[in-house]
Amino acid sequence: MSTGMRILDLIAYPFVAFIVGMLYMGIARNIIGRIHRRWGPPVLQNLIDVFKLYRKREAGSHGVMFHLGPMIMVTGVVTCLYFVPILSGGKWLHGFSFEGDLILVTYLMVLGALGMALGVGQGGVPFGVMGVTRGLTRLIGLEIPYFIAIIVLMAHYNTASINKIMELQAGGISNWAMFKLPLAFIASLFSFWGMMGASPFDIPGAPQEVASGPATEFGGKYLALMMSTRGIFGFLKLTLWVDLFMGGAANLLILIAKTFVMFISVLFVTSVYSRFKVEQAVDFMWKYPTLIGLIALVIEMVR
Amino acid sequence: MIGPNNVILIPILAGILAYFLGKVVKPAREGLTLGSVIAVCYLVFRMPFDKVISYSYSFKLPYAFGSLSFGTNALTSFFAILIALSYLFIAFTAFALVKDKDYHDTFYLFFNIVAGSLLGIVYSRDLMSFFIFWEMMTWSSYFLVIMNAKNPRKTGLTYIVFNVAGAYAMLTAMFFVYAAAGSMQFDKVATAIALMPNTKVLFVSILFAIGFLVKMATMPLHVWAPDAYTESEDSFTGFFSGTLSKMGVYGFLLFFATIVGFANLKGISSIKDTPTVGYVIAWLGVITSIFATFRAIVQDEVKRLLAYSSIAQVGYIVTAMSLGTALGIAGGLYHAVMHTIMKLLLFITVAGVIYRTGKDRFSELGALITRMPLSFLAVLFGIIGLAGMPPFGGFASKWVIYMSLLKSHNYFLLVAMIVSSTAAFLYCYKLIYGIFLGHPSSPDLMEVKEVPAFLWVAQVPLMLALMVFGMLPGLLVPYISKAVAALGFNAAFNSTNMYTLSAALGGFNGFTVINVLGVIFVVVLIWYTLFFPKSKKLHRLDIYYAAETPTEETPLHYGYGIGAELHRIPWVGASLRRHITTFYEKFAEQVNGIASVLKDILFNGDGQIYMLYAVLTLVAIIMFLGR
Amino acid sequence: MLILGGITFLCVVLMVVAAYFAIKTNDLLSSVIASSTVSLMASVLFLILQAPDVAMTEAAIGAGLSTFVFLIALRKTERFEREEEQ
Amino acid sequence: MSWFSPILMIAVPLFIAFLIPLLGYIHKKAGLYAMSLTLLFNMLTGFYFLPKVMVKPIRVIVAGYKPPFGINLAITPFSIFLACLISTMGFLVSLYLLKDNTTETQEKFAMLILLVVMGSTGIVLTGDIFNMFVFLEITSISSYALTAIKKDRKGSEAGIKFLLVGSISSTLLLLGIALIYNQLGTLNLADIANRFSQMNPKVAFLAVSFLFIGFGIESEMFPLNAWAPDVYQGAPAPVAALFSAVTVKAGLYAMVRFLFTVAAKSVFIKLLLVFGVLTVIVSELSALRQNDVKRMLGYSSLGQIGVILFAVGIGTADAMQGAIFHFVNHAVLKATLFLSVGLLAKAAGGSTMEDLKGIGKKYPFVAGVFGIAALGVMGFPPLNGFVSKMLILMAAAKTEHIVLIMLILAASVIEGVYYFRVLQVMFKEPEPTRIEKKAFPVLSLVPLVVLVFAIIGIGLFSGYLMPYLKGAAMDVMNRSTYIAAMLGSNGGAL
Amino acid sequence: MKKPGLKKRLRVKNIFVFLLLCYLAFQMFGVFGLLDLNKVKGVAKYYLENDIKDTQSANVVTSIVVNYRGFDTLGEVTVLFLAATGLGAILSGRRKIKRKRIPANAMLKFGSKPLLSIIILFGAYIFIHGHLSPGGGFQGGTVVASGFLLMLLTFERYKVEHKYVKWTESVAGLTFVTIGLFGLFLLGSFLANFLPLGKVGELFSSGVIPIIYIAVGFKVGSELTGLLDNMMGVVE
Amino acid sequence: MRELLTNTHYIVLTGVLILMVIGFFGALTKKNLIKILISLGIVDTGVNLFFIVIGYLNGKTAPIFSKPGLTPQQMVDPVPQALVLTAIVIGVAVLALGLSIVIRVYEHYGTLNVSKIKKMRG
Repeated sequence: MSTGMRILDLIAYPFVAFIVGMLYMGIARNIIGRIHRRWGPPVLQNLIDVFKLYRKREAGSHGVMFHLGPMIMVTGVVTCLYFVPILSGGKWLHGFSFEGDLILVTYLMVLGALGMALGVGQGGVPFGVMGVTRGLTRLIGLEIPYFIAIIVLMAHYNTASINKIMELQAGGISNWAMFKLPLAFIASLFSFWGMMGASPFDIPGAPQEVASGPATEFGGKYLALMMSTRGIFGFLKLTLWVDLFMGGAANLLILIAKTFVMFISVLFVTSVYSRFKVEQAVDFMWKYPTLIGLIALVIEMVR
Repeated sequence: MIGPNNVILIPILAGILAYFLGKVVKPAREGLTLGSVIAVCYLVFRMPFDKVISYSYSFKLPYAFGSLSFGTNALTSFFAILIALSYLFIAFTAFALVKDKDYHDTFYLFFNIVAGSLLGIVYSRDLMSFFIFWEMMTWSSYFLVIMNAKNPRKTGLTYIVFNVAGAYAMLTAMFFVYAAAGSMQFDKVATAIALMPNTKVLFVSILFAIGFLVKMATMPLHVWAPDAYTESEDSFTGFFSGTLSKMGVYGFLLFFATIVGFANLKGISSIKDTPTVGYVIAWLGVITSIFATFRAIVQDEVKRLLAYSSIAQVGYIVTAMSLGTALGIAGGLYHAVMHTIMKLLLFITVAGVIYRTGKDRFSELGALITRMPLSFLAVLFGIIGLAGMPPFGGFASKWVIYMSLLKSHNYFLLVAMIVSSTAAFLYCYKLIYGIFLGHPSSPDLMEVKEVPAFLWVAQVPLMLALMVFGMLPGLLVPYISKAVAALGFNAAFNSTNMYTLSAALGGFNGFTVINVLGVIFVVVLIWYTLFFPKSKKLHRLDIYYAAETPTEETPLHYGYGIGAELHRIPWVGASLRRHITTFYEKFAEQVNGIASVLKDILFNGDGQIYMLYAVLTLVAIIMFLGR
Repeated sequence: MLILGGITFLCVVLMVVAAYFAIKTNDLLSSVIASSTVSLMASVLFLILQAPDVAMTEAAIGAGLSTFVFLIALRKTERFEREEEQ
Repeated sequence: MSWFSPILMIAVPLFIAFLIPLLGYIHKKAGLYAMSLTLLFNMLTGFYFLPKVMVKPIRVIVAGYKPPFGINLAITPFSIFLACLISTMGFLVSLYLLKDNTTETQEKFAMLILLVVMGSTGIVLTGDIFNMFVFLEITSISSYALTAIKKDRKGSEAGIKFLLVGSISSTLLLLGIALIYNQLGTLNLADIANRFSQMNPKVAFLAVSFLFIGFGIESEMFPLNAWAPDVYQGAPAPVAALFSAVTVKAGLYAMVRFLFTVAAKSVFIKLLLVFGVLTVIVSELSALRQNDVKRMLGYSSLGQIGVILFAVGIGTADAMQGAIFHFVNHAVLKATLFLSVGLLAKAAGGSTMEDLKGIGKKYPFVAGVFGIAALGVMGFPPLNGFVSKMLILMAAAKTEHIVLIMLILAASVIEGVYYFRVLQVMFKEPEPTRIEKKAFPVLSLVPLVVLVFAIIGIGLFSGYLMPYLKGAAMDVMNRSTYIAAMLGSNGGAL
Repeated sequence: MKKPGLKKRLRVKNIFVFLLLCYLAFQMFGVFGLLDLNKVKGVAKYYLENDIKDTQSANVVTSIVVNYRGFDTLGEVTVLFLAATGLGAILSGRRKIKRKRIPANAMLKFGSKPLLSIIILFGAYIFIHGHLSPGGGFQGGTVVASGFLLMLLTFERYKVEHKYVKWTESVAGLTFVTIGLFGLFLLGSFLANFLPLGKVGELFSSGVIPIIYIAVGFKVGSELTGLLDNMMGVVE
Repeated sequence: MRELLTNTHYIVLTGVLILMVIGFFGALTKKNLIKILISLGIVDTGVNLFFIVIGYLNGKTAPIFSKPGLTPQQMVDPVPQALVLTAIVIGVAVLALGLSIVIRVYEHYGTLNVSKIKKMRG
């Protein structure tokens, strides 16, 4: 691959994620609307919103960190994205995934949240900080099953590289981790829902209670950036799960198919369950998914 | 040739001299400390890193114990460099912060003695000199702890009792070993231990471990640490938590890796290819980090939060090392370096903040970012490191620890560690938010100045170091490898260049990470700065406040609130409500009670009874010994 | 020989009785006198035991001087044991 | 220089003591200065003989009769070492006393101090058991008087208790001596040692137990030391310093000399071990709850003596070396502590914790001296207490007394608690306003400075002391050399 | 109600102490049979045999006390000195508890003054002849002191001149030590008998023994006098 | 009986023992300080007697060459006598000092009860 193509590939990387992610968000609003017995907004609505926001001439700022927060957020998320291979095979759209491993990715995922938290912090809205706090508290709960799952994965495949894990799952559905290591997958699924902001675990945003949580004070270009980041992030997570548990995708279509399946699961959960309080969320996470994960871990260790 | 013995003496003498000379000329204190710092740094860096050199003390002191011997090897040099650098940075902090306090004179005395004794600990090559400097460290740091303490009675006593008790546990073990070996030299002791019966080795190991675990503030023995870290003189706390606790790490490594040997311990009893003792200690370490992390989150005092964080971080090191694998020890060492850097940075900055504002609680601080941008940056770097997030060195060290646990198949330990590691984000955020973001808790906060320039001398290099080690995670690898090799392990890492860090199951390229991050950040920054109009500056009260208009009096700072949720999470809440301190307090009460009763009964003031004692003893002797 | 033995025996008995009395009595004055008697008897015994030097000393110091010292002390304090002291 | 013999260490103080009443006619303070100078003379004499005796023990014959017929002084390494210690400490304390104008009976005070030091010197130098008893009585009687010399309530109470228990001691000692004399017909220590096995074992046992208790009371062994805290509390501070630095050492010497050189009964040496550990534990625990610092120091002193007894009880040469080293260190440290507390208490008007609150800020130097000495007592390196404690514990380790080591270390932790509590009270409480700052007389500070240098110096350069300690320890351990040196080659004429 | 309990407790302690002491006495009694009570042995034998040759003193006890074991005696004198000094220090300047004393009758007052000189003479005789007959410095000294005691008891305002007592005791003590030091300087041994021995039975025999004993006599006499005087505490 | 009466040693030794027991008993149970000192004095007397009696030999004379014909073989042991001389003097010295302290104590406490004199304790 020539250097030019490589650069192109890298530049395309976030955009793919952005567009797919935004579309998924649109679809999500649609589907949820349907479930709620109403017509949802158009599929492209989210994209439109973002562009509209970008075009807003004015945005209020509370200071340097307020300004930088969203940028750090997008930096973190995009960087993280670069270390998650979108396509398997290692030729196209694999970013820098050979330069980092699963743990790196896991930690990079938090960097975005940090940026947002810093911005919110300077914003000075107590509700925003409250939201951040809740988000971080929830994270304690979410990360455990997730980590157990990836520990099982890493232990099972004896590598921490996402590409390797994908490779080892090649060759049929039966090789997929979600079937070979079902308990780990189930455990991780809870975390996944949580991370996607699905309903039982959506307390940080908590739209009805704390006025959209962390993002309260952001407007205009900042909100636009944050929304795009959310889109990218959503895609990132979907991709990651696909990579880890479904053997990755050889091309974009398969990727979309697989991610869609995952996405649907999120939507179902979201629309069915009502919100947990943050301590309930943590408690729940520490009880059932963790238990399932630990069983998976024990099985893996015994094996 | 200037050997380690002279390096040890430099700070100690400088301290004593500074005390007496400082009575005459005040700046002599700073001057001598600076001189000593420079000399120590020069000598420590000049010493060949992984060469094994031995010296013996030329004074007459050794005669009493055979001989006090000193020497260096890779591990020693590793820690010596750590100490020398911390000494340097803390010295500069002290120059700025201690100069108008009333303990100006004694601070430099004890501070230099502490530094010297730390060097002594790492350079000693026999148990006796190790213990001597260990005790010197204990008492000299004690004075630094109570120097500025608000509650010196409790803090100081707890500190000294725990540390002395730990040291004495160690001493008992030393004597035990000495009885078998007939010598205190490390190598002779090691040989003797190899020949000892299993139960004895176990006994000795446990006693030694108690000594080191106290220093590292591991769970049941950590009681002294939060108070001591919080209440010790601000500029010294960084040294305390960053470097003194590492002496526990050093001692632990020294004892378990070189003297007893993990293989030997493994031979006694092992769980899953890990020595049982190590396994138990690993769990202690990880439990420590979990509980300490939760407790850190709910603190209101800035330094106490950092203190608990320190306990938690050292807990990781304990866990990693006690498993006794090459990678684990490497991870421990790596994290030791990083933790030292981070804690120095954070404590120094916090000391500066407290110095400028005179406040040390989150509920009293806030919104200092506008007044202290550099300090904000320093804390930002610090917390990114502390949370173990990628671009900085903190991630690299944590990564190694995770890898070591994965490689040695201690998954449960890893899971437990993740609990703490994840929760750490909360206190990291609390730290930066509570001090620098949000709203000022009192108007006078908006008048403070940036921390003194002397602190920049410490802050800037430390920030750079964090960044460099994040960018080039392989930079430390050769040194750590040599240090690990000095403990008799094989190479732990696979990486060959300074950009990558790879071991066991994977690897990452820190250089790429930081480059990608940098490029994207710059791109976004340029994009936002050039292609969008400048944002409108809003007043800080111009915020969304549930349709109310906040005023200056409205309590908008959420500093103390962070972590309030934790109390409601059942298990965490339960753990936060219980203090192990209660147990120790009850124990102390019991001892006091026994003492009172004993003295009142035995020494009841009646001269006649005293006469009777003599007769009774006589009768007893005749009765029991007379044949 | 028997006579000497008898005297010895008598002295010893007297001495013991005096000592018992000295301990027993409430009146410290009597007690002092009784202890002086003990010394005196001891002095006689010393003489019997062929120790004239010691006998002299005991008579002068034990029976004489220390008795006076006691008496002076009694004058400075009180003569009778109190009830709770018995 | 044949007339320059160690007996001058006893004769000259006696001479001066008898002279002091007359010196009062020259100058009011002449007696005090004479006392100080005499102790200086004693000290110099001791140090003059120290190296000589290390090479070869000296036998000083009194009244011209060879032992065992006359009384002789047995100047062996151990005794001369202790004599040096005693006279040095005596001299330092006397310097302190020169400016101590609390008592109106300065002359008598000077005599008593002189005689208490002389008596202790006599105990360690003499080679005759009855002579030792006489010197012991001199020491104790002057101690009784010194305890009660302030004529206050505490002093009198402590004095009478001391006297009552001391009487028991002297009675038992006399009984023991009587039994030994009856069996062997001799009073010379070396001669008794030489023929100790000829005694009827039952009689010997009884005699040794009497003497054990007798010396035990003098050396403040646990169940027999109940009087000691009162005395340390009640006596004036310099006197307390003298007691813990001088008289106890003499009592311990008597105990060690008797048990090791003379009786050589291993049962009693083991007993010493047990009593030593008991002493340590009980004393340290009792010290924990004290409010009066002087009393606390008294208990702590007992604790240290327990350590010495423990070391002696181990019964090896190494342990003995450590024990003798601890003699020195304990003397130096406790003297420093008592003297500095004496100064502080005088300034603060009392020696309880409340009185001493914040005194360290008022008098940083004296309180600092106290602090250093406290660190030394607790056994923190590089101070002297550490070295000897380590030596003792190492010797204990060699004989596998691990449990006892643990007990002693646990007691040391308690020791740390109460000393640090005092330090915190002194330095961390707010400065008292009721006390006006007055400078202490320089002469009172001189001994403190010297002692602090000793504390640090001995700690750092303990190696220089080692040959002497070794000599002293060997002297204790090898009874045959002692006997040979005292009785001559023919092993006594009897 | 409380009293019997207390008494009972006390009695229990008494019985306990009594049993302890009986045990000790029993042990001692067991040892008596083993004592050696049949011959003079050891150093005593030497003293008896060589007394005349060594000291020319008829009283062996005296020669032991003053010469063979003179060092003990020096200590003993010191003990007395100490007691007097300590007593003086402790009792000095105390509150006077003045009590009514029944004055002595005229007979006593008249008789005791001449009696004093006779008593002192008698005492002096005892300690001067200490090396010839029973008695010596201690006994004589005590006798002298008892003379002064008589005066103290008889005359309410009798005052022993402190100055004289002081001088006497100091000079006597100094004499003792000086003689000892002379022995050291002349013969190389402290308290050595450096004077000609003379012949047994004569007053001026036995070298330094009588001198020392006289010194001891004065010393003891003055010490005890001072002691009694201090105890009486009639000084206003 | 005759044996008992003629064996001076045993008569006196038994007496001495009883004397010491009485003395010690008094010292350990009587509360009055002066009484205790008296008891200790009695004990002292007993010890002195004990000393003398173990140096006594049946049928021999005092160790004084008062008559020309006396030989050393006819004398009792002189050493205990010399020692007891010392002991007696020491005893009286201690006694006097003790009484002076007792007088002081009485001034301060107003009592001679040894169990009441315990301001310093614990």
